[in-house]
Amino acid sequence: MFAYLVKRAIQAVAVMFAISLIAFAIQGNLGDPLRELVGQSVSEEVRQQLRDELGLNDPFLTQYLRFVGNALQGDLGTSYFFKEPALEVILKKLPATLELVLGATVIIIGFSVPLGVYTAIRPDAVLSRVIMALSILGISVPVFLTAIMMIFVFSVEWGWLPSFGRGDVVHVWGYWETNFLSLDGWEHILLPSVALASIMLPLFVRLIRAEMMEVLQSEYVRYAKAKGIAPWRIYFIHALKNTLLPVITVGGVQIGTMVAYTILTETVFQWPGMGFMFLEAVNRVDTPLIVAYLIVVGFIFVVTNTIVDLIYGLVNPTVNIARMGA
Amino acid sequence: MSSYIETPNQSRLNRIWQSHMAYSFRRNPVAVVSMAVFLFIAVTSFLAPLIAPYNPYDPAQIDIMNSEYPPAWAEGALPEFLLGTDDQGRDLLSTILYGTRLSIIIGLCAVGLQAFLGISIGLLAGYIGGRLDSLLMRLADIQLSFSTLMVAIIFLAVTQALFGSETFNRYAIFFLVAVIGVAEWPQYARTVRATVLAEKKKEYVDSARVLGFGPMRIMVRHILPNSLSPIFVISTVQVANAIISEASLSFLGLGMPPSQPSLGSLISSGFDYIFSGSWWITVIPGIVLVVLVLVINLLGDWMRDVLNPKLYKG
Amino acid sequence: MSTALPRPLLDIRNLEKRFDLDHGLLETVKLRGGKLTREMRSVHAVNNVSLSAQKGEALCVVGESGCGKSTVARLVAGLLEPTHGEIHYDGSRIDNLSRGAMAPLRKKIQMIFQNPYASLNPRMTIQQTLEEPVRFHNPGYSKGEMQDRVVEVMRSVGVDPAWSKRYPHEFSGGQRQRIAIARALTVDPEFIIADEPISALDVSIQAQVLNLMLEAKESRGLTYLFITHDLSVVEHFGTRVAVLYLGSVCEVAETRTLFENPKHPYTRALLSAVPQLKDDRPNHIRLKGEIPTPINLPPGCPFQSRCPMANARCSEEKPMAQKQPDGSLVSCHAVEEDRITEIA
Amino acid sequence: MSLLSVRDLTVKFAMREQTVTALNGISFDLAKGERLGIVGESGAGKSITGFALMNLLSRPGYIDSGEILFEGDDVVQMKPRALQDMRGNRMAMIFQDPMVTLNPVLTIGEQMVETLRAHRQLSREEARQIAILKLREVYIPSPEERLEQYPHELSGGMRQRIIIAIALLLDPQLIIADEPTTALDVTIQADIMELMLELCQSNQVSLILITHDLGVVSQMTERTMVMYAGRIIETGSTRAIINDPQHPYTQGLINALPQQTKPGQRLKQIQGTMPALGRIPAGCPFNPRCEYATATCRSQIPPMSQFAQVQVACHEVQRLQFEAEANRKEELA
Repeated sequence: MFAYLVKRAIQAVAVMFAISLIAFAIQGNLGDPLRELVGQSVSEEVRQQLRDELGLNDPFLTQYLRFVGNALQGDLGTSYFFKEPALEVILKKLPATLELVLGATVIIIGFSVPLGVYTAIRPDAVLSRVIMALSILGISVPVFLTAIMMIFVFSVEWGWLPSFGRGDVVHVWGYWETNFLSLDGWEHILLPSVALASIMLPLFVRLIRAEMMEVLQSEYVRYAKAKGIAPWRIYFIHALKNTLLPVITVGGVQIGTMVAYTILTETVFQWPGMGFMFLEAVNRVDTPLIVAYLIVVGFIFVVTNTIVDLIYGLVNPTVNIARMGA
Repeated sequence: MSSYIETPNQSRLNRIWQSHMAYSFRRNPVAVVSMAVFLFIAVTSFLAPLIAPYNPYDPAQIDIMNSEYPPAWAEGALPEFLLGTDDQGRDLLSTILYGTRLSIIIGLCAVGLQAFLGISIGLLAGYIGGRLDSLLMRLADIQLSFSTLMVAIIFLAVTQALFGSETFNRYAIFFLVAVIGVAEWPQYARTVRATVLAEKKKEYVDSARVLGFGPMRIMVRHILPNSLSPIFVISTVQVANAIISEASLSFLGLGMPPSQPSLGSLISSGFDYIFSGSWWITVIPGIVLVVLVLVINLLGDWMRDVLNPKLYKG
Repeated sequence: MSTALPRPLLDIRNLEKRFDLDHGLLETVKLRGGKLTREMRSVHAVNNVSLSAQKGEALCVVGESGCGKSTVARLVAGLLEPTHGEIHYDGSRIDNLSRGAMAPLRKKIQMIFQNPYASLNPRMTIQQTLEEPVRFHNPGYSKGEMQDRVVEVMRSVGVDPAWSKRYPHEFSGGQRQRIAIARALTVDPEFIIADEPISALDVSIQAQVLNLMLEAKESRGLTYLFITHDLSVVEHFGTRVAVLYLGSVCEVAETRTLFENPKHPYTRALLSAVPQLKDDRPNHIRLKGEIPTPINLPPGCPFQSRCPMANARCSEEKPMAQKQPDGSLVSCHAVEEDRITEIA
Repeated sequence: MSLLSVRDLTVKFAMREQTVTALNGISFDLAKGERLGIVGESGAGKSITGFALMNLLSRPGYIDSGEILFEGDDVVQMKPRALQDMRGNRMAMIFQDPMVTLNPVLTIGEQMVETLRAHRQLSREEARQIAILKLREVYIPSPEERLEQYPHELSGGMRQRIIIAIALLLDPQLIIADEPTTALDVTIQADIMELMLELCQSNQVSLILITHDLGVVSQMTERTMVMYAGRIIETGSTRAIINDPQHPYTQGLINALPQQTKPGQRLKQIQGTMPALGRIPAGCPFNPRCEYATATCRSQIPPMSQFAQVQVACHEVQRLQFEAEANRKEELA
């Protein structure tokens, strides 16, 4: 399936192109770089000269190509507020967000599969009914509200867990500082990742349950029973593999939502990640940082979605990119 | 010429359809209770100007000295503020009623916009097919993968930075409806397209073509009526999602301003006071929001069970 | 006997239909042995098919799945456009008409479908389903005339007109198929394309529907194009039979001739494979392998890969239809060269 | 002793509004090596019988009462573990539609090996070798390659052969085949039927063939059971049933076939349709469609009784016989 790969690649490039256009448009219209550079008290002549020097009077295409060229070399401008390269500011914040997403993903995958499978296998059990009732409650509580409630209960009322920040982080490599190597780090990341997982987890439980129940009705599952295959094998080999195919696609779509929810979670917990930084940048009209965030997030989306597409192609024998050219 | 057949058909169709719906509705206590709660919240909030004890938009009725009174059952409460007051001294009950009304209006309008865009695009893509279809659906996939909330946050953030908070706050409600409405079109479009494709394959459509009917007639008279079930089901879920999206955006300060609070902005303004013990400013509107979204989701669940449409996935 | 026949009602000439599998440039590019090559795959559903039906005939098209018989039906009904070839109806060409120009023909040519559970609009009552075509094609009809027409067709297919306010799901499969036939009859057609109209029905119901179609044929002077995979139905219903294999016609003959003296090796195999009631041993001509996919067909006779008579010529040259002494048309080199021996 | 002995088997479906009876007290025996056909139209309960024999009914269906003695064990009373050991091992099943029977995400090899290893202590390699052997037995070319393939890479006929090979993997005593050729083309159907017949005979396997096609039954089975609305209405040797059916429904079914009428003439049709479960009339279930029905037929369920060469459940079978005789004489005269 050569076409499959090329199509995904072309699509990824097209999306990045669209994002770069949007980013460029924002950069050109939001705020005034001159004011940031030299302040208000400069004469119009000097301003024009500066504009020429900065290339702000160049034709659109020249400016855009310069923007893309710089972006490809990792130059996304300098943050007005931090007075540092925007990309560097973001890269410093990136590990915090990624660890948060990682924590939430582990919770989601770790719980949604067993719960979804259980509720599908035993739809009438009391526990299944409880899980389903909780799941519909779960999808009805917005992430930020879950986060607030958890702070209220665990931090304010009971005082068990910290309510903001990353706590003690251990430096690993480069910009990467981790929460996972100290007890304090674990305590700090627990609530935010649970909060981040809180809306996605019930969604996946329900999705896996629905898919699994459909698969369990299928003829090939009945056939597996007629062959005398053990129940665990029917559930986890025959049914689960077919269940996970549609779940993977939906999961890919949810990565975007997850990054969006990090903004909410990070805001509530004042988690020093990209999302929190982005909102601050918006409030400060820190254009280069906004633009850089947009490009980095867009890039993450495109990469993860392409990977999910490829995984789907590998797992699904009917797409079969494993046997190229066949 | 077709109006003659349309009217009796429509009413009869409704009658049959509703009787089946009504029957399963009566038999399902969860659905009945959810509907009752939803109607209660909707009616009281829409009658807010008539039944609310205070008008939170009228500065003359607000006294900053009244701020942060707890609800009537707690210690140190003032009896005239049943649910206490917020940080600005507004009566919480009245503010919640007005805020709920705003949340519901934004949710419904946004879903209306989504439905309009999504159904038109879905019908077009499904019926015409070919390159247009693949293009539109790729766009929908990409749009979905970026998630509504992400698109909305970026759009609203940039808009706010561009126009300044004052102008932004004035038109916030329109921005919210527009961005939630536009960003979610793929949900409808994909569902409608999938149903249209499934229906188009069925032989009754072929039969209509062999009988010489035109594409418009086939679309509107034959395919659309058979595509309604999934549209109904996703519409409920979409309203719930839109209300959550609005609340989330307002919580981030990218939606309704504190002077005109929706449920989300109320929760947001109360969040700062949660550490000082004034939990009610956050918790009570939070509960209202959750109950509202929950009953809509429960109704959606019930409807999914009854209509059992094949929804688009993956 | 077919020499001095008048102009046929339906005349299909060199009909071809291909469906492209690869859309767009990208999908045609394949990675083969480390090299990029471009290839188009298309399904050759119907290849150079010529058939004709006289007025009052029941022309049966038989074949196994993938032989293109349903495609032929859909091409004639105007649901698909042919890639090549022409379809003539009553002397005028119909395959290239616009929807507007086709409109008057829609009253003459109607179609009955296979699946009675999908061929009626589930959101319309029987009354609405039957009224819509009457109104559409006879805008001048009064309400009374329309009602009369609906009642008349319902009676003629044996469905009680008192049930006209009901929805399709309230009827059994057999009754739905009757209603579907009624819908086709509302416009008073002269030619009916029936695409496997009874194969989704139970045996006892099949007889009912088949009888209904025979009755309609006699009382209304209908001509049928009858698509089926069931040879016993063909023997009973058809006046003439065309056997299709992989989109090509193997043999066309009068029904009796075909059943008494099949000539093409495929026709013989097909006939011998039908399980017979009275004999208790499967005694059929065994064919090698399975039906190939109709994607990018190789040259030569489409049946060569399974034919016990195939030789070098069969894999190079596609056989043309040859008229036999008994009037049947057979496309087979072996028949032409008289190589056919008795095979058991 | 018979291999399989079914007594008063009753299967019900617990629907939302009511509980309907899908199988109504059916009883029959099957000898070792015997091939039995179960014939009926959709809704007759023939497929349900097949699944009930394996105790594999899916909700909302359940076995209400009766016993299924298979090699002396009652399948109805078996514990899940014992059922699991029996299925696929002593009693195997072939499903109707080969396109949806095999799991799309597992290779043919995996699906064969797992079946063997579910019942025998075998290494993967040993199981693979047996699988290859069995694939050869069903005439599948280059079986080693097939094991690595996924179902979607194979044609319907090929898949049904593989399903037959899987049924034979553990040398079962009984194979239940539910419409094994209905989804296939005529030429392929003939091949598969021949193959099944050959394998059943050479391996001394009993076969229960469930089908709506009298022609298939005629060629494949020694004994036939005709079902209608959840009951057995006629049973006997296949020849006797085909050549001299006694029940008006069986007669109608055979006479309705186009082969039984001269081309172009009206087929002899049975009026009406099979009643839906839950709407089965009182008395003989066939009475509303039967031209011989009397008041007794409308009130009493006819018992099974021996008549001519078959067992038949019909009140009026004697009168029928008499009238048929009279007709024949008339024709002769």
